[in-house]
Amino acid sequence: MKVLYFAWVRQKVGRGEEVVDAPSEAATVGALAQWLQARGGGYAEAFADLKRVRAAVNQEHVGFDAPIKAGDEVAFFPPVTGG
Amino acid sequence: MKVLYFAWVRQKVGRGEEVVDAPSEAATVGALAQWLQARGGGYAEAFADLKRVRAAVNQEHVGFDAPIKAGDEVAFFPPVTGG
Amino acid sequence: MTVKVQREDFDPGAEIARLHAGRSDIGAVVSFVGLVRGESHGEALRSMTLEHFPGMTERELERIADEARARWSLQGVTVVHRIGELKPGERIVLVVTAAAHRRAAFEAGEFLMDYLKTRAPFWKRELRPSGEHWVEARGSDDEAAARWRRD
Amino acid sequence: MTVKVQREDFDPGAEIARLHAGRSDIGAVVSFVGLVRGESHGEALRSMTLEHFPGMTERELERIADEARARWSLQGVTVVHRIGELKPGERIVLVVTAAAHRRAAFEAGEFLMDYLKTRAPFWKRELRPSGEHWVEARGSDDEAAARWRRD
Repeated sequence: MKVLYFAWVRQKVGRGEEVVDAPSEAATVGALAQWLQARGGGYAEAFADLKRVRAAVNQEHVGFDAPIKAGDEVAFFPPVTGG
Repeated sequence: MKVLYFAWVRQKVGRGEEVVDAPSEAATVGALAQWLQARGGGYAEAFADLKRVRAAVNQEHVGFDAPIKAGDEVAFFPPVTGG
Repeated sequence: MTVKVQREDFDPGAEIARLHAGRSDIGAVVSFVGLVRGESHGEALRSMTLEHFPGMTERELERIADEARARWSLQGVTVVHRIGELKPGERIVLVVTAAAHRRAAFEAGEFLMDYLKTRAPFWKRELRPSGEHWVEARGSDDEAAARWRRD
Repeated sequence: MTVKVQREDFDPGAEIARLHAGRSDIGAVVSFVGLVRGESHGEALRSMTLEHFPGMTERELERIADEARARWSLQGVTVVHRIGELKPGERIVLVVTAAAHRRAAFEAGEFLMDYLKTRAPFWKRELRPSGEHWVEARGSDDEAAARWRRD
């Protein structure tokens, strides 16, 4: 599964994208975020407060209860601030 | 007293401006309009329906009950349609 | 604040840039351009002629712009209105508002247009195949202006 | 409909003209230009860097523009958003809407900006004397977008 990070989530994690081999229990966006958080280090920092993180699956905004499956592209980022 | 006419009021009256010697009873915009209307011809046409006519005194929008005095500049015109 | 009544065309991009050039306190510039449409009452429009009340027009536009500046925190207001004969597709009117934040710029721009449509002494005459016709004031413009009335 | 995400500056006047040039069915063109302000949190801003999510950004802007076209009768929509490093006073974003009548053009323009601010995946990082700071999302932007929500 491909995971993308943007803005300060990217900075804390220390990379912009990676391919992860998440366990099958990580079947939602929220479960994946918790699994990443448990990796510790920058991941623990980036996902310390999930209320501050937003997500997209395959380039569509989703909530943390959204299901994910192998082959999906999941992105984590702060609330957007363009315009 | 100087009187100005615009748009179809001007076309019906047949002139854009004139100096009139209105009687002292014509002490409001509405009374002046009725006095002009009584002149007949194009004036009668222009002021036939006073609900369709608007007025300004000294370049300020006013109602027909506005008082006028010697030296004022009174303008009559249809509702505005710019923009 | 700039108010102009003129026969010549205007340049929206230049007027937008003029309001914020060299400044860094402006976050939002909203512009409105009004154009002559090519159809009216089911007929092709040949041309539109704008008549105005010289002197009062400028004063009224300045009053309208002052009113907008009293209601919103604006860093610039430009109003340009053309007079004379215009063809379909030509620009008629430009309103530009500059503010720190977008809501003020949008609201003030819409307010200026609503007030201009009901208070500024301009009159439009259309030339169509059936003849010359003075444009009638629209009730919807009065309603639009009434939205901004404060009790 | 035109959606562009680019490093280069854009020309608001050219984009406004492009929407109505050669047409006579458009009566109103509204544009919004967003600019970098020179102060933030009481400090002078040195620069602002815009990061985005390539691919999703364009798709999201197109979805937002489609939503505007579904709600209002529009004859044209242009959205241009810059990325990269910008200095105070520089243009960030342009939204242009064209319609037969002014109300649709104004409302759609304001809707597009409110939705863009809360849905389009852009993030701003400010460089100020105290260091680098990611801009925090503002509750007022969520409220502005919520105004347009339909039940």
